[in-house]
Amino acid sequence: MGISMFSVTTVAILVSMILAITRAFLGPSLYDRVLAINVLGTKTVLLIAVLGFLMGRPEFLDIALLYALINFISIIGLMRFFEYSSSRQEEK
Amino acid sequence: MWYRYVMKHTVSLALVLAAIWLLNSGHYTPLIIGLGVVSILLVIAVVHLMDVVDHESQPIHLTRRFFPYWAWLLKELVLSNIDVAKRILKGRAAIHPVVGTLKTSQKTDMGRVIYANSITLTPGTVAIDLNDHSVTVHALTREGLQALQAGEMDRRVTEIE
Amino acid sequence: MNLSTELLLLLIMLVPALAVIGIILTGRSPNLREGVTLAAGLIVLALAIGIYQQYLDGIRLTVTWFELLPGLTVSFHLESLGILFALVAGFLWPITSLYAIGYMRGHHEQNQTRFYLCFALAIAAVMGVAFSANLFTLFIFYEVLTLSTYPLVTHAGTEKAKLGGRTYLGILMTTSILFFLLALLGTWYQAGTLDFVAGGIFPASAPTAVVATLLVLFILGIGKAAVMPFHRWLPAAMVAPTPVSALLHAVAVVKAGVFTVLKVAVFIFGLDLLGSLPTTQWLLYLAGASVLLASFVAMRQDNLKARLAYSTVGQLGYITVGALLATQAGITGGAMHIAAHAFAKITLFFCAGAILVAAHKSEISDMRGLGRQMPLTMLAFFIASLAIIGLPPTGGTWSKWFLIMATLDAEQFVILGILMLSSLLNIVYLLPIPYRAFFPHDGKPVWVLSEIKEAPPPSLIALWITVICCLALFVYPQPFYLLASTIVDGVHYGQ
Amino acid sequence: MSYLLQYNYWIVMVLMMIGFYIVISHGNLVKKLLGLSIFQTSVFILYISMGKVEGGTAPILDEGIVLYSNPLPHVLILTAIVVGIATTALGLALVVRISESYGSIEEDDIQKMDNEQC
Amino acid sequence: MTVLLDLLSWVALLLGSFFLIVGSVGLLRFPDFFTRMHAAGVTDSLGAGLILFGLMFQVDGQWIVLFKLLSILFFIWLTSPASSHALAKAALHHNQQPLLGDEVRNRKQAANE
Amino acid sequence: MLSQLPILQVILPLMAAPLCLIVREPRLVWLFSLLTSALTLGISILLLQQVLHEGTLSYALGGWQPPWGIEYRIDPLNAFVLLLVSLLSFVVLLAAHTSITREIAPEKQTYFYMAFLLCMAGFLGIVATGDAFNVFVFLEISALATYTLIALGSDRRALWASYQYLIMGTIGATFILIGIGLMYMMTGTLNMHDLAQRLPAVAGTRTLFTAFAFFIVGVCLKLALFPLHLWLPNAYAYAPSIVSAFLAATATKVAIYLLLRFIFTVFGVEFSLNHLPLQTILMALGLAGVFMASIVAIYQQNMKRLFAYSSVAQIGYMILGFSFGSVTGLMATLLHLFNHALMKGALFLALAGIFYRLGSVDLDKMQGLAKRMPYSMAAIVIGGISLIGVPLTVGFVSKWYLVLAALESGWWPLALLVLAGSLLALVYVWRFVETVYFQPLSEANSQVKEAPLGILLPTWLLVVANVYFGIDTQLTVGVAQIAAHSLFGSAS
Ligand code: NA
Ligand code: NA
Repeated sequence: MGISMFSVTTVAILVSMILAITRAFLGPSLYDRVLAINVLGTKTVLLIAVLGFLMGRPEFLDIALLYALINFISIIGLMRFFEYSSSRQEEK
Repeated sequence: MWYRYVMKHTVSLALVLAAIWLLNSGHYTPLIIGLGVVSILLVIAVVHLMDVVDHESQPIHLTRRFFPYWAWLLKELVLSNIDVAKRILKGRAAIHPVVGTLKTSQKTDMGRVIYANSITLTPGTVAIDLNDHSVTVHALTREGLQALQAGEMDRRVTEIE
Repeated sequence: MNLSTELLLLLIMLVPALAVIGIILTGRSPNLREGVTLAAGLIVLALAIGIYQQYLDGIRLTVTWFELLPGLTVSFHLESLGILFALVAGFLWPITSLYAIGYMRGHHEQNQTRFYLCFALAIAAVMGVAFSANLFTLFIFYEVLTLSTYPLVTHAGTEKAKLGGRTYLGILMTTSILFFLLALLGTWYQAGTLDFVAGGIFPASAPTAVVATLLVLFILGIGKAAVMPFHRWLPAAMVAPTPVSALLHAVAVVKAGVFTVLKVAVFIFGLDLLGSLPTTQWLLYLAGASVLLASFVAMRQDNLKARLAYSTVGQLGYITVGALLATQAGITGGAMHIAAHAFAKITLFFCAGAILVAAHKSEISDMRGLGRQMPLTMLAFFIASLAIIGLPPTGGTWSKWFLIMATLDAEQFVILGILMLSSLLNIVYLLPIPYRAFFPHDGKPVWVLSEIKEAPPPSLIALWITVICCLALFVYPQPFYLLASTIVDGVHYGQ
Repeated sequence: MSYLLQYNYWIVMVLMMIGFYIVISHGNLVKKLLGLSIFQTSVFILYISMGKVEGGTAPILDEGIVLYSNPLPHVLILTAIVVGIATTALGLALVVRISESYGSIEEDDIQKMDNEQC
Repeated sequence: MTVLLDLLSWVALLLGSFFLIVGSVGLLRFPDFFTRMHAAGVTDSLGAGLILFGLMFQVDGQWIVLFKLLSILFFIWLTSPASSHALAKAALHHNQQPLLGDEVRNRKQAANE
Repeated sequence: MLSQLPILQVILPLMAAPLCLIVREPRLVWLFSLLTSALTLGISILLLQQVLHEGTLSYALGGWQPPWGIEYRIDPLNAFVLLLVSLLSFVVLLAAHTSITREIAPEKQTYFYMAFLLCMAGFLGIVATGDAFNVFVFLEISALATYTLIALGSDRRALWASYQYLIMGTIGATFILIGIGLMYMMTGTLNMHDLAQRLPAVAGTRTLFTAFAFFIVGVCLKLALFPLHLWLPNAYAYAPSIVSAFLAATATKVAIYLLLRFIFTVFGVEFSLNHLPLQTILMALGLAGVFMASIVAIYQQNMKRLFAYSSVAQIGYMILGFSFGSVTGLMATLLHLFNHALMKGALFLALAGIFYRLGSVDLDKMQGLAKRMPYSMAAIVIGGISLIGVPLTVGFVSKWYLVLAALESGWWPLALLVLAGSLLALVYVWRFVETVYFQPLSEANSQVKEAPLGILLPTWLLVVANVYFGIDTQLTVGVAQIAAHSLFGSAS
């Protein structure tokens, strides 16, 4: 079968994911971690998409789309939480 | 007048939703399409209850001049990506972060949001704060900020709004 | 005719129970309340006599109230030992009530309504125990009796009373739930029934070791029989008012205990099986030791009620011995001793209470010369002492006689020796009390306080009624003898 | 070697232990809930991985595909995930209210305050 | 035709992978949170774009798949600035001070902040 | 209609729960819930009748036959427990309106009824379903509702108790989920009936042993078997009184049902009790629970906490019962299941009445209270007597079979220990009796009134049931016998 373009891309995505996870671990600030996780989310979307092609099941794209949606909502939710807690801190 | 406004945006919303359903589904049996219709109606009902059927959620008035802007933005995107990629590979010697505030010339919220998002989408610059008349930008290099200060992006966004 | 017997059987338990309601309703008016108590007492007595009559007429019946599980019923029957017990209790309740009225008023006791209420409840339970047709029914009323007498024991409400109450309840409940109930369940498991059947219920196939163990569980579990080492509740309950002590010692609680022992011996094990079990002998020695030790301890008590309490422990031992001898004479003697001891011991407690109310004395050493102020009380004490010891002209003579005969029948010479020695000890710890009351031999005038008079009339009347009964039982023991002698073989009378 | 082949069970077990350890060792109530979520997730993986059929593909119906993995565990776990989310949400709501009334979300503090109250 | 499409895919996917990894390297190398955001931007914009673009040549006539790839791309490009902005704003409000100018040379100081 | 009963039993409260939100007004919501509960009770009575006359009922959800669809399977055991749950829910709900006016803010009362109905639906679902995964789903529905109900308690410790229960309960449920998953992996079915037939073929495998262990530990967490009981006392003590009554009467019973169902029907007696050391373990833990929890109960001041520990002890008895592995022992467990529900229902409802008047259930605040609240106190005394196991109360009937089971298996010392456990119950009940009857009325309570009728009547309904079913044992013993035989029958 040889080296397919999808498997190469998959490996690249996995490598970059490892780098992002490293940043998530290192931090140092909370925002660094959130940033890294956010990037990781985007990469997961890409990974699912590429895997779909790699496995010959492009239906996976639905999952990728869904994942992108959830990723976005969760990050916004997290940020809302920060905003909320910061405004409460200011009140005190 | 108000009725026509709401109607126009409702129809547009329905069309967009229908397109999303049809283009994603791939199954065109009566049952599935029926389910789609029900879903669309449900979404429209909810959106009406939330009272957000307006030009902000359905920016139909922008559609005409939007694609030229996108083409330009795509070019900027590629260039700035290459630039930032280079600086990443060169290391910290190649960067010189700055923060600056830019005046915005857009009249609507929508315009300012498009401007700020465009700034952020292009690597090298991030809009970190936004208010009625200005946007605060964090740039990776002084040149990045200066390019924005030159005002081309600002002008192009104002044109489409 | 049958219906009316059934009705009598129902009423004899229902009347005290109804009296409870009457007492609650009339609680605000002492005269009315005590009237209800007395009236109920007399009715119960009449009912007991009525049942006795019908029994003599040959009526036998079993009434089942309900069936809990297949074969496990709450039911009642007519049987001579039960009637004997019911007669004793039925006779003594009104008398005790009479005495209690004098005592409680004289003492200005609190919570009198609760007192009379629990008293009536205890009598209802006693009647339930007496007429139980099976061990399960008996167990239920046995427990009701424990619970209903608890408030009586703690009547004073003091810390000491509460402590005494805890000991009382603790020992009686522990023994009954741990051993009695286990024995009951074990019996059910082995025999498949709990009915009282002349000759016993264990099938021949039941393993001897198990049945022998069950006997031990029964004797230990029937804590009300106060066999050592589970006798501590009886002295602990001495904190109660005197009428309660009378109820506990003479009428209800301890008698329910030894009654149960006799019932179990005759109707659960049967004398033949009982005599053949390996554990019977050991339990006999235990009961004998209980008799002897209790007498020794009694001698060392200066508090009159405490001395009487240990005396009771000893006398109960006699009855348990009678049951364990597994002979006809033993059962007869034991049953008769229920009656004889009841009348005698209640008299002694009445006397102790009278002395406390009239002279405010509870220690024996303070009672020298008291005979001059309270001659009637002290004379009654003397006669009742004779009954306990078993000397003529009192009813105690007969029961002790039968018990002695039973030891000879069974060739239990050690037990015979113990009983003889114990009677001697009875003399030593009982008779000096009236003797020194009348003849303070050192000649010192101990009592010069003029305000000490005889006890209040109700008390005096009550205690003299019981004394007369003690004497009458010597001359005319027939009713109780007839019942006691037919427990084992169930011969029908009047036919 | 056969143990290594069943690597999915090892992953499940490791995840489960991690989750369990967090629940037990951490005093912070939110962290406990996170641990609980990880603990639950390990079970989801257990189910999904055991639904895998050798050579089978994802159970999304399509033409020309013969062998699918077992879809039932997916369906079940979908339910379990919903339940898990509900549990976590309820737990977080409780933590918010605990924080409001105790002023802390540390187990030790709460335990101490309760003991003082008793 | 297929060969041409494959070639285009190869190029796009490789370039996309390149930007993806470079973005991640930047995420690691850059000295503070705000500069790292720019690196993340590389991943989100051109990294994602090129990879999805590369996939678009492999849809094999299934226009639905093409549409889905487009919508993913559209969605990422639409939402990524929004979440970046939200994050930056939150960081700013929580007193995260960006390193400016030559401050970036002193890495130790940056890490401690 | 009649054939739809198994599903109606569950779906009715499940559907009624969200409708509470529409009704809104607390009193109306209460009546609505009461109506739902009454209908549920009616259904369970019909079901029991049907089962006793026609044998096991099977209902395929949505018309999909097992093993593909979810089966609802009602045999005598299910019907018995369904009746127990719906009966106790109904009686407790009778008292709910009065009780929660004192304990739950008006705007939260609707949520209370909603959670109550959901919880009930969950319990009924666990019992009615014949599908192992469905068990998990209903378990979690009831658990989530329970956490909510507990958190409604007026004391802030209720929140903490609810949180602790949430953690423990979720771990338990997840263990159950693992067990079910492994069983599914071995057999390819989730239908409990099919599982029972296919599991023997894989009886020797380590996986099945693992599945069994996970499942049993999970259920034991849920039913608060000593030493996995730590969540229970606080949950019962600080929940609203009515919730304590509801949970004490039903929650652990359902968990016991689950244990019985899986041990006897799904895994089979042969595998569960004979093949594994489970019998010894359960027996030891049951006994330890009886003694440890009873001893701890003796030292409690908070009466709800006291009876909560007593519940842990009583659970010990239930476990002990079936660990004998005999029909008599199983009957003891089943009888105690029902009887304990009656006892604890009565006791906790009486405590709800006391809480209504005193705002507390601390024993040291109840001195001499029998003079002011004679009926509530009498209810607790009778409930307590039943707990001890005095004849003519339901407690005696279960103890009777338990001791007989011990004697049957030849373990006399065990019989003695069971009775000794009763003595411990006597001690903690008697502490209460001494305080409220034999101590002078405290100044603070001199004006306290008897509990309101709204609480007192349901309380006495259960008190009377304690005595009635202690005397007329035909129904309970009969059903328990049939259920026990069917459990043993289905195993062979
Ligand atoms: Na940017
Ligand atoms: Na960006």
